[in-house]
Amino acid sequence: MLAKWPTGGEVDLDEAVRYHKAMPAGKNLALLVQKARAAGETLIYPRGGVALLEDQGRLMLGLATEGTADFVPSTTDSYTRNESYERAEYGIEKTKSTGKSALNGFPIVNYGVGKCRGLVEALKVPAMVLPGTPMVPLIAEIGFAAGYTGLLGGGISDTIRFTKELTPAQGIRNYQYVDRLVAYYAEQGVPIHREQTGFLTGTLIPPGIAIAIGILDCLLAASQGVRHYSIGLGQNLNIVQDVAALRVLPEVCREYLHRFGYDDFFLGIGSHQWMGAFPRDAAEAMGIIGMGAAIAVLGNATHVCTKTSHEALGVPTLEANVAGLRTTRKVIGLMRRYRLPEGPEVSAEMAVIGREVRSVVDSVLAMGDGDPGKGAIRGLEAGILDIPWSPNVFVANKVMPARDYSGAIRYYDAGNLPLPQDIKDYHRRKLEERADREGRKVDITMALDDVSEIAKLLTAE
Amino acid sequence: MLAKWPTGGEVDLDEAVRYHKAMPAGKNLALLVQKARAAGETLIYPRGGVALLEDQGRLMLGLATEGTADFVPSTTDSYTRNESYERAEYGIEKTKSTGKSALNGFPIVNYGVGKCRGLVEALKVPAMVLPGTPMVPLIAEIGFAAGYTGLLGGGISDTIRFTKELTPAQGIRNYQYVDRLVAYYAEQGVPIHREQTGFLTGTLIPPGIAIAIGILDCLLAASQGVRHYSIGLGQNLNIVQDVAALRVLPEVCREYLHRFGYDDFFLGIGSHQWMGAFPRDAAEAMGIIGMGAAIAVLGNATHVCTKTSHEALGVPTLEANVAGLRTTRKVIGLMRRYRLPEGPEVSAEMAVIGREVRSVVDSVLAMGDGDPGKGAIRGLEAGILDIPWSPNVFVANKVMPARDYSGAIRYYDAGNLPLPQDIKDYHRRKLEERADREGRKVDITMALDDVSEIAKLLTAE
Amino acid sequence: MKTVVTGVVGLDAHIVGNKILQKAMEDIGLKVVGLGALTPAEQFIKVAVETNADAIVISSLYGHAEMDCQGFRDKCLEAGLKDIRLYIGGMLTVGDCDFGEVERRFKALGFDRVYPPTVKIQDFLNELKADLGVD
Amino acid sequence: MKTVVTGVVGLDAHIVGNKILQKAMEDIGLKVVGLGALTPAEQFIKVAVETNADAIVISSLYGHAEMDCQGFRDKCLEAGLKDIRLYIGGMLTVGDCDFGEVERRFKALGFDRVYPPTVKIQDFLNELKADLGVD
Ligand code: B12
Ligand code: B12
Repeated sequence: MLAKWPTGGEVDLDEAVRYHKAMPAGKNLALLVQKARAAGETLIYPRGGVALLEDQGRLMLGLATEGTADFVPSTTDSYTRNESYERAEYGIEKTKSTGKSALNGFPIVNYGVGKCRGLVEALKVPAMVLPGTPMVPLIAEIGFAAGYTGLLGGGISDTIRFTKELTPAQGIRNYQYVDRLVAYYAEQGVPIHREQTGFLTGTLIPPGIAIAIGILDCLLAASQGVRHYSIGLGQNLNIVQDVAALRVLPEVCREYLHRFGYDDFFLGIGSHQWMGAFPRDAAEAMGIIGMGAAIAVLGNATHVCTKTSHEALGVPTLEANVAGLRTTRKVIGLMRRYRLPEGPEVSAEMAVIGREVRSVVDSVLAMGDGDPGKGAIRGLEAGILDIPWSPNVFVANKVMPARDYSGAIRYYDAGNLPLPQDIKDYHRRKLEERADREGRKVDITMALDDVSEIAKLLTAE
Repeated sequence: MLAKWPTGGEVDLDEAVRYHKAMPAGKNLALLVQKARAAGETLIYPRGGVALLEDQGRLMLGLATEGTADFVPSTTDSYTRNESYERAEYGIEKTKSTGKSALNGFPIVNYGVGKCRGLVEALKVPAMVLPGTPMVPLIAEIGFAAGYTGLLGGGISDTIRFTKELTPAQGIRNYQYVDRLVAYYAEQGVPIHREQTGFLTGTLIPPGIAIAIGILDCLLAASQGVRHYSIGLGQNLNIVQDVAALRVLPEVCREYLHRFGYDDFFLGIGSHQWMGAFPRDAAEAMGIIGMGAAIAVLGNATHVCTKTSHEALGVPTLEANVAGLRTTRKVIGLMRRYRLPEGPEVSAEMAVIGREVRSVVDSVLAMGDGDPGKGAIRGLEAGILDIPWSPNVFVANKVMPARDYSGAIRYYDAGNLPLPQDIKDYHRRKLEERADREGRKVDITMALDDVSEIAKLLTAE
Repeated sequence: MKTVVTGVVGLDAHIVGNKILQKAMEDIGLKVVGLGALTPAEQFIKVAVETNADAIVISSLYGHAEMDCQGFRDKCLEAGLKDIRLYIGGMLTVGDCDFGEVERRFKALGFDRVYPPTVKIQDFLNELKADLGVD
Repeated sequence: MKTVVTGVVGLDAHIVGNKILQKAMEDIGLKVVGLGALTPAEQFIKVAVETNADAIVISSLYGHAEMDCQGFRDKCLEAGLKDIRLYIGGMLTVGDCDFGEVERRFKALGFDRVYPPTVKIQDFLNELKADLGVD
C-alpha cells in the first residue's frame, strides 16, 4: 500500500503514534468532537484544498483564524482521489508555472508526511483529511502520520458516489484498511475522528437511504475496531425532514450498534450544508448557508460542514470560505442551542424515516447473512440498496427523488428499495398532492426540475 | 399644514384620489398586503432614501427589480423628519456639488408631488413612505398625493423614539391627521396601508412593551377611521420569544379592537430584522439577516423589513440593499411557509407576553378613562408606559432590558410598568439564572453589554 | 439519424448535468451513446470511431478539463475522425475564470463550441441541430 | 474636578452610544453634563460657557455631523471659550468613508480629536484624561 508513491515510504507508524502523543490535546479532533457533543455545541468546518503547499498552509490558517473554523480540512484533488499521482505532480508544476491552481484540491500524497506536518503544526486547531475517494489507504497513512486527527469517508458511500468501475467489495476493503489503522492508533492511545459521507451524491438524497448507508458504513468500521464515528447527512433544506433525519439517525444507529454488541461507542452527527447545485448569486447562496446553520442547531448536529457563496462558480477563495464560516457561526450563536420542539410533524417524519431505514438495513443484513459488508455488496447488486445519480456501474441507479409541496424529499421512483408498501404509497400521495397544487403531473420532469430548483436564481440571469 | 413648504401647495386631494384610481391595482400596497396575508405569504421590503431625485429613482427601481422587493420605500432624511426643509435643501445642493450624498434619506417634501409621482410611476410595485418622525402631516399629504400607498409610523411610537421635546399629545395629534387622511382616501375607495413602528428604539425592546404601544397606536388610528393597519415588531433574534410575540400580537390586538367595536378591521403583522447595532463584518451581518427571514416565516409575519450588510458602516449602497433582500427572499422561499409548531416553550412565552400587554394596555386605558390617547399621555407621564433608550424628555426612561441565558429579553429594571408581580419575578429569575451560569452578577453592566452583544465581532478587530 | 457520443471526461464524477443533457439530446431525436462519468478522453474517441459518430459532446465540472483534453482534436484526427464535431461545456477551469479566455483555450484544443455552465440547454440544442444539419 | 459637556448633535436621535460614553466618563470621576440626543451645536457651547467646561464631547451617528458642526470652533471662540477641548466621534458621514479623510475634515472644523465608531472607549478615556491633565 505504502509503495504506491515514494512518499509512502516516509510513514513510520510507531514514530507517528509518538508524534501524536506529543501534540497538544486541543488539536485532537476526536476529543474536540466528544466535548462538543457533551456540551451541546455545534462545531463548524469547511472544505478546502489547493495545489501548492504554501497556499494550503495559508488557507488552513486563514480558515481557522479569520474563519473561526473549529477544525480545518485538507480536501484532496481529483487526481489524488484516483491514485493518479503523476498527473497530480503535473498539476502542481502547471500551477507553479501559470500561477493559477490547476488542481481542484490538495495533493496530500505528493507532498507526503514531512511537509504536511508543517501544515498541521502551524495550527492551533485540529486538522482533518477529506479524501473524497475509496482509493484511500495511502492518503490515510500519510494523513494520520502527518498529525491529522480526522478523516471523512466511507467504504460503501464513497465507492458509490465517486467511482465508476470500482467494485463495492474493493471500496469496502479499502476503508476496512483505514478503519483498522484508526483502531490501531486508538489502541495506542491516539483517538482519531472518523466521519462518514452520508450526503452521497448531494443531490436530493432521501434521508432513509442516507441513514441506512451511514449505519452500514458505521457497522463496518465498528467491526474493524473503530469506536469513535460520526455519520454525516446532507441537508435538503426542509426543516421538518432535515431535523427528523438528524434525530432518527442516532436512535436507529444505536439500535444496530447494540445488536452487534458495540455499546461503548461514540456516535457524532455531521450535518452538511446543501450539497446540491447552488445559485450563482452570492446573497442567495448566503441565505442557503444561514438556513443550513439553523438546521444543524435545530437538529442537534455535532458539527456542520459549511459551503460558500462561490459554490456555483468554482473552488472558493479563502475569503469566500471565511464568509461562509462566519455567517454559519453567527447564526449558530444566535440560535443559542435552540432545538426544534418535537411536534407531530417531526414525529411523523421520524417514524417514516425510521421505518425506511430499518427495512433497508434489515434486508441488507439478511442478504448478507448478518454481515453488513456482504449484505451491502449483494444489496447493491439487487438494487435493494440504491442511490440516485451514482456514477458507479455496480449501482442500480433506479431510485429517483423529487420534492413534495412542503419541500420534503419523496421517492418519485423507489426502484427496488425494500420499503413497506404503505410508505411507498405515502411518498406517492405527497407527490400527487404537490402535482395537484401546481396543476401539473407527477412525471420525470418534476424530478429533473427539482435537481436545479435551489440553484434557480430569483431573477433571470 | 400644507403651507409649511411651497410644495404643499401642489396637493389637490380630489385630483389625488382620481390619480390613485387610475393606478394599476397591483401597485396598491393595502391590497397587496391583504392578499399576502390571506395566502400565507411573507412580503419583503427594505429601507432606502438618498438625497437626489434621480438617485432615489434608480434606488427604488433597483430594489424592486434586482432586489425583488415586493414594495419599495422612500425613507426621509433627518432634516425632513424635523421640518428643517431649508437644511434639506442645503443638503441637496451640497450633494450635487460634492457628488456624495449629504443626506441620510430622501427629502420628499422638497421634491413635492409632481416629481415624486415620477418615482412611483416608474415602478411596477407599490411604494411606501417611511417618514420616521411624528412631524408627519406634510410628508403624508405629499406622499399619498404622489401615489404612495403606504406609510410607516405611529403617534405614540414615533414621538417617543425620535423626538426630544415634542409632547406625546402633539405627536398623537399629528398622526391623527395622517390617519384621518388615510381614512378619507379609503372612503373615496383608495385603500392605504398603514404600518406602525413597534420596533421603537430598536435596542432590546421587550415584546410586551412593543405590543402594548402597537395596540394603543392601532386603537388611535382606528378611532380616526383607519380600517387597514399593521403593527411592526422588531426582532430580538430569539426564536421562541420573537415567534411568541408575533403570535400574541394579533390575538391581543383583536381583543381590544373588538372591545372598541372595530371588528371589520384588517390587521397585518410586520417583522423588522434586527434593529439594533450590527457587526461590521458582512458575513456575520448576512447571518443576522438570514435568521431574520426565518423568524418572520416561523412567526407568520405578513411582511418583513430587511437590513443590509452595511448596517454598521453607514447608509447602504443599492447593491448591499439588494443583497439583503435576496438573502431574505431566498430563505423565505426555502422555509416554504413553515410555521414554528406551538410547543410548551412558545406557549409559555406567549402567556407571559400576553399578560404583560393586557396589564399595560388596561392600566393605560383606565388612566385615560377609556381613551387610548389620553391614557397614553398620562401613562407616559406616570411611567406606566415606558421604553428604554428614548431621547424624549417626556418619557420616564426607567425601563432597562437585558437578555437571559436563552437570549430572550427580560426586564433588568421594569421601572413603573404595571406588570404583575409574578411576572416581574419571572424575569428576574431568568436573569439570575443567566448570571449563575456565567458566573457574574445581575447588574447594569449586563444590560449595557447586551446593547452591543449582537454587534460584537467573532474575531477581535 | 445522427449519432452523438457523450459523457464526463477524465476523473470527474459529476454525472447529473450530463445525464440531463443526454436526455435532452435523445428527446430531439438524436442517437446518443452515453459513456457516463469518469470517462477517459481516449474512450470518447474509441466509441466515436466504433459508432461512426457525428459529434462528441463532453461535460466537465470538476475543473481539470484542460489537462484531461490535451491534444483532443489531434487524437481524433489520428484515430481517423476527420469531420467529427467537438463540443464541451460545464465548469472548465478551477475557480471562476473569464469565459472568453476559457473559450479561447478550448478552441485551441480543437473544440468547435465551448459552453459555460449557465448555457440554456435549448440554445445548445439549436446550435447542435444546425451544425449537424438536423431540424 | 474637570467638567465635560456631552450629547448628540443636530437632529440626531441616536442616544445609546452617547449614554454609554457618558457613564464611562462619569466612572473615571469627571463631572459630566449630559445634553442627550437632538442637541443643537449652539446648545453645547451655551452650556459649556455656563458650566465653565473643560471639554465638549460630541456624538453623531446619523451622518449629518459636518453640516451640523459648521464653524464649531469659531462659534466657541466667539462665545469666549478659548481653551476648550473639542472631541467628536461616531459615524460622521453618510455612508462609509475613509477615516483619514473624515478626520481631516473635522479637524478643519476645529475638533482636537476625531474618533471612528470602532474606537475602544478606554482608548478615548486615556486620551481625554491626558489632555485634561487628570489621571
Ligand atoms: C439603534 C439605531 C437606531 C435607533 C436609535 C435609538 C436611539 N434612541 O438611540 C432608531 C431605530 C430609532 C434609529 C433611527 C434612525 N437611524 Co439609526 N441606527 C441604529 C443602529 C442600528 C445602532 C446604533 C447604536 O445604538 N449602536 C450601539 C452603540 C453602543 O454604539 P454607537 O452608537 O456606535 O456608539 C459607540 C461609538 O460610535 C462610539 N462613539 C459614539 N459617539 C462618540 C463620541 C466620541 C467622542 C467617541 C470617542 C466615541 C463615540 O462609542 C459609542 C459607545 O461604544 C445604527 C447602525 C449600527 N451601528 O449598527 C443605525 C444608524 C446609525 N442609523 C442610521 C439612520 C440613517 C437612521 C435614521 C435616519 C433612519 C433609518 N435608518 O431608518 C433614523 C434617524 C433618526 C434621527 N432623527 O436621528 C444610519 C446612519 C447613516 C450614516 N451615518 O451613514 C445607521 C448607520 C444605519 C444605516 N446603516 O443606515 N436608528
Ligand atoms: C453535486 C456536486 C457534487 C456531487 C456530484 C454527484 C454526482 N454524481 O454528479 C459530489 C458531492 C459527489 C461532488 C463531488 C466533488 N465535487 Co462537486 N459539485 C457538485 C455541485 C454542488 C452541483 C453540480 C450539479 O450536479 N449541478 C446540477 C447540474 C444540473 O448542473 P451542471 O452539472 O452544471 O450541468 C449543467 C451545465 O453545466 C451544462 N453543461 C454541463 N456539461 C455540458 C456540456 C455541454 C456541451 C453543454 C452545452 C452544457 C453542459 O448543462 C448542464 C445541465 O443544465 C457543484 C457546484 C454547483 N454547481 O453548485 C460542485 C462542484 C462542481 N464540485 C466541485 C469539486 C471540486 C468536487 C470535488 C473534487 C470535491 C469537493 N468539492 O469536495 C468532488 C469531485 C469528485 C470527482 N472525482 O469528480 C467543484 C468544481 C471546482 C471547479 N470547477 O472550480 C464545484 C464547482 C464546487 C466548488 N465550488 O468547489 N460534487
